[in-house]
Amino acid sequence: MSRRLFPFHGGVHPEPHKRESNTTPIRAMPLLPRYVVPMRQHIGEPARPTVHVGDHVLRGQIIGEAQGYVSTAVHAPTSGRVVALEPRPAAHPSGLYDLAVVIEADGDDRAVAFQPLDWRNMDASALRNRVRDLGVAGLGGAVFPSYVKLNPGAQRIHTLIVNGAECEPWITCDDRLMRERAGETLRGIAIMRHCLAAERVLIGIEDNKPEAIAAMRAALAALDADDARGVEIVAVPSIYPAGGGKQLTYLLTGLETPSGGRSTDLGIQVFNVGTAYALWRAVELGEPLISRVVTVTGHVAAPGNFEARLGTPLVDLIAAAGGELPGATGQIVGGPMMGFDLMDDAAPVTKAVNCVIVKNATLFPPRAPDLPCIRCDACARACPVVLQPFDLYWYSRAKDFGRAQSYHLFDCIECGCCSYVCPSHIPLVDYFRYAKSEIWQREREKLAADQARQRHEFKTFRLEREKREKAEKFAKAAEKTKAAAGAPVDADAERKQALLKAAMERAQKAKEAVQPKNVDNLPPAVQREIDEIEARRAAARDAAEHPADAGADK
Amino acid sequence: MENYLLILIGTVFVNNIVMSKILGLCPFMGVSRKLETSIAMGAATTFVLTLASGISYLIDTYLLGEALAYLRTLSFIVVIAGIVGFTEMFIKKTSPVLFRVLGIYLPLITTNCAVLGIPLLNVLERHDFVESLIFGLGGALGFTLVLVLFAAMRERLEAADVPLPFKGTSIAMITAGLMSLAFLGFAGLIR
Amino acid sequence: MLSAILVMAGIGLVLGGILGWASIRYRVQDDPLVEKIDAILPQTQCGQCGYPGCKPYAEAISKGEADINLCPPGGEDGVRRLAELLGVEPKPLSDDAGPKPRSVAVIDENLCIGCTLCIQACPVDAIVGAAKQMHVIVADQCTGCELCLPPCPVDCISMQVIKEDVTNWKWRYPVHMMKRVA
Amino acid sequence: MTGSPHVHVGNTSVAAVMAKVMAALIPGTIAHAWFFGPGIWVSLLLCGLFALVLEALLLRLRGLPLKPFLGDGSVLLTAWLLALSLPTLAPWWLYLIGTLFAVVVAKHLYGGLGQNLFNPAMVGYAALIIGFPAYMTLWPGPIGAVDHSLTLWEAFDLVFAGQGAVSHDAVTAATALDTWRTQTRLGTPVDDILTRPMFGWIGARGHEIVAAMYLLGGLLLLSARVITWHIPVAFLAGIVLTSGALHLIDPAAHADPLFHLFSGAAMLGAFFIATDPVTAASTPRGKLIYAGLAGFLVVVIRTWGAYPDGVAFAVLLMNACVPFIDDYTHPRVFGHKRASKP
Repeated sequence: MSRRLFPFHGGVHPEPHKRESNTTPIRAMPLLPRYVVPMRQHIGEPARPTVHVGDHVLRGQIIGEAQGYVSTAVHAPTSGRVVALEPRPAAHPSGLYDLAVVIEADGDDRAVAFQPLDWRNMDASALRNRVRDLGVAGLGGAVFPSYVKLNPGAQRIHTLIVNGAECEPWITCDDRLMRERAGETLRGIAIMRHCLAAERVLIGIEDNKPEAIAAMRAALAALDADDARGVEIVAVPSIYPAGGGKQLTYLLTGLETPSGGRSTDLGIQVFNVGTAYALWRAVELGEPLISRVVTVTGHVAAPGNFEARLGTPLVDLIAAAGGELPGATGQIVGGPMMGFDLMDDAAPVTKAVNCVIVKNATLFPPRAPDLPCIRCDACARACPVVLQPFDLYWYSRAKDFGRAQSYHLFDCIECGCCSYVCPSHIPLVDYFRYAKSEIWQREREKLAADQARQRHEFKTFRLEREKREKAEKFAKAAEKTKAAAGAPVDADAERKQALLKAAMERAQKAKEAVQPKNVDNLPPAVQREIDEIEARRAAARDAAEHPADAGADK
Repeated sequence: MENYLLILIGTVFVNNIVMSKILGLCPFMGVSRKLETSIAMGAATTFVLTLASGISYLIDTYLLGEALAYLRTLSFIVVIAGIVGFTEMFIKKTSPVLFRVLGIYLPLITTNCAVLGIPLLNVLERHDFVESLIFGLGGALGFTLVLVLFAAMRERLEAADVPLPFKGTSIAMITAGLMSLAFLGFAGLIR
Repeated sequence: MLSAILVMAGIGLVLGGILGWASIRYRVQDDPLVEKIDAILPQTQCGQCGYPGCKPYAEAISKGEADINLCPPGGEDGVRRLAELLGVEPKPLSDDAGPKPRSVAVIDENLCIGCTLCIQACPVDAIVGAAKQMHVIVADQCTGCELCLPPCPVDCISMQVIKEDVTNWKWRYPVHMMKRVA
Repeated sequence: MTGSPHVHVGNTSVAAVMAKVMAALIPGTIAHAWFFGPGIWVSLLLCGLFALVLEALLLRLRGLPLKPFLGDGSVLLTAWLLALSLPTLAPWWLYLIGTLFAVVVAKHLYGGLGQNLFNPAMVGYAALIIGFPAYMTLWPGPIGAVDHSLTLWEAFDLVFAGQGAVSHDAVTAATALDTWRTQTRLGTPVDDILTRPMFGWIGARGHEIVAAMYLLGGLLLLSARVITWHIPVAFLAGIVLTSGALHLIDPAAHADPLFHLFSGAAMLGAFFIATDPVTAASTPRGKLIYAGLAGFLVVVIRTWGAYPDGVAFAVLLMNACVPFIDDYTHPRVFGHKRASKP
């Protein structure tokens, strides 16, 4: 093919390490006794659980429904009983817990009836709603709900770009998928193209995957002429991050996605090959997204790719790959350039998890101590977005977020090229992520402050109005009952005081009466809190009775 | 023409009013914390200084002459104060934030020794009207140049790991000193 | 002597005229600076600065009556941004008690007697309820100002620190590996 | 906690960068010793020693670990550059003061490695030429231009005792740049000036070979991708264009560009001094402006200024402009319409 390519600025060539895991076929995971299915598997609003503890579910049954526009459904990976609905360790850089449905498999693996869709003759919006309920989200890493992206909206989409670049080292799940399931993937792409009415399709694959390119080309030749028209498989040079959405778009078309915008602004939509395959399964087989291909590689006995159900604890996944070898020093979820350290290997596979790498000290040596930045501009030369990372670093480090932002901090894609080449071994991307999350936090606070200001202003206005109205009323009333002069205000206050006193007594009684009744099914945390409040109150009562002691306390 | 050019280059670079004559240090240190502010301060000073040079020359030549030479400093100060007052009102109207940011330094242009110094130097050097204007403009541009460069450096310094005892104004003074050292490189270029 | 007086008087007259004209021509109506300061303040309306709310404090700052370091909810960061806006040196918060973790008020449902005193105290109307009805605090709207704590006659309101979860989790400041030895 | 990336290219570090630069200085230094006698070894030793001691002292004072910062080699490079730009037969305390200014004032008061605004070596040089102009002319004459060729021992004597078996007068000579400036101002014909012993084939005798060696070292640095082409090319272009224009206007008063390139510290400046990443402009356009103007200033100061060479002052002046230049020359970020000033 002689398509003209448009190399982007910068980029790096890390060791590919693809051979470790791409020589064996995709293996299926055995059925596990227990799955932990998080409700937050995609960008946007998490799914809302629709099952309760004790419910019995079937494979493919919705256990969490889409909530809001940018959201999608979550399904049971197997048949069994819901044993818990609680925060569980999540595959997230924070290592925090997140709401998950825990399913104990009954071993039958019975499925709900899957309904294949006649997508060519279906109403577009109905098809998209089905895709939402089938839980399809971008499997390349960003996990954006696919049904949203399949809606061209007001924008005409002329080009569909399918991302099979897989530029991150170690990861081979897309490589294996394209080799083994090229036909299905291409049919998934045909569905995408049908939804978007795009006239051309560019499938970008890095040239270090000749087998995948050959398989895809062969499958393309075997495809319906109608579906194959305008589809082109383009071998792109292997340079990290060629698989970044904006980078691949530029590489293939020479068009720059505007800062802060989406590729749809250019009439281009980008999907991952894995998503295309999942979409094919969802639409032509009617099977919701309950599994994905995950690469397990690094310091394990039998690295390779696995068809893992969503909710599979990563520890079981690693065990399926022969388990960690002696000398393992932890795991990375995702690739070595953009993935994160796994805090708890009980965290499950989600739609976002494409790779688990087990580290050891030789493959992933500990980071060298960082020296000060010498502004050598190696990072600027490596940056695919043409940022000046040393300046961003200089101001992020000093917590001068305004300046960092004015140097286009938010155009950073966190690809890690800058940290990769830094002679001072500075964790530049960590500084950028830190600065970004501080700025987000500040924006949230600003929004809250703006709302608070409005509410406060309204309250002040309301009080003014009430006061005025009251004064007017009072003036009228005073005029009417001039004879009964007296001191109405005082009487009023006295009455209020009495009311208040009575109320307090009532409250005291109510509390005593209410409390025993209420402790029956309190969660322990609440109980503890109540106890604490009680203890504090007792202390306060004590202090009131023995003022001298209280004074000494302070 | 060549004469005017020499005066301009001389005042901007060689005999820079801050770096070489060490005049106008108060706003130089005070208004160089932010680049944007320093540019505005430079513009305001340029306006005041050029105007003051011209008007001072006219007053000195046509109103005072030799007979009333003893009124020179006094009348120059009055003129400068008037121009500063005008500038102040103008900035207050057009940019309240800038007005607030320049703060005390805006009225202090009045007592900026550079602003009084240049009209007086004009008289000493027996410049004619155009020369006075150019001398004033050059002095002000020189002031603006070093002020802006200095402000950009201080913005970068803000984030540097300067040892605690030297943080803030003291490292700024050292920087000004090194800058002055660099400006000595122009020594001997003119006269 | 006379000529000297005349000269100075003349200069004075001309300049006076120009300045008088300018003061009319460039009259400033109001001070938009207050809005800018108010935008930086956190709008808790807590009154810890000694002014009744954020706007009055902003006005006091713009007039130069109040210092910029009186707002504990805004934290060091708020002080720094005020300093940046006003072009002055940032200074540490006047209160020696450092900024508290962000929290919201919570009413203990079992104790509330529905007296409405807290509703009246809340500066942002974040408490809903009516007389003799149980009151509820809308957590999203609560600014954590603690103004509702003192009026409550039955002491049923407590402050709860907002917990970190996946949505509001922040990346930490990277650890300097080059630690100082001293 | 540390986030991604979890891998590093591995073959680069600050120490490696500094070591490569120092390695590239070796040919020039050897040529220097060949043409101007063994004095350079003495000044190199002294500057290096003083620099290491001062650096260690300041790191200790600031409570920073010695090993990583002494080991990064930056202070040795500073000392090396300072030694190469100072005359080699000056008294020992001159090197101490120069190093003091370079390491303490220019570097550590700003927070050490990576934080300084001005090139440390050039601050040291400029401070000395302002403070001790007389000593700064103690350049040994090039081999063949002076009667006596110095031994290492005699060099030590001169540096530490001030006087030994030989006097300064017997071994020092005015530099070609100096001679050119003073003689053209006196109106001596160009042909006459060029026959003097301190002039070589195209530049200053001896210096031209040293400069060629610096050029060689610089090309090595370029090929090792330690520096980019922007600064050296713009710096040399600034010199060539300015001096070329002057030479075209009045060949009798202004030397030709080749002379400017191959005398004084032009080559050292272009490849080793102006390229100091910390104090140089960092954006691609900024580098061109920075180095181009520095080259222009070199010729201006050499032609009309009061000092033997203009490189140090040109670099320092442009150092002062760097934050400003960088601010306004940020390249267009991917996805943005145009480059915008933050």
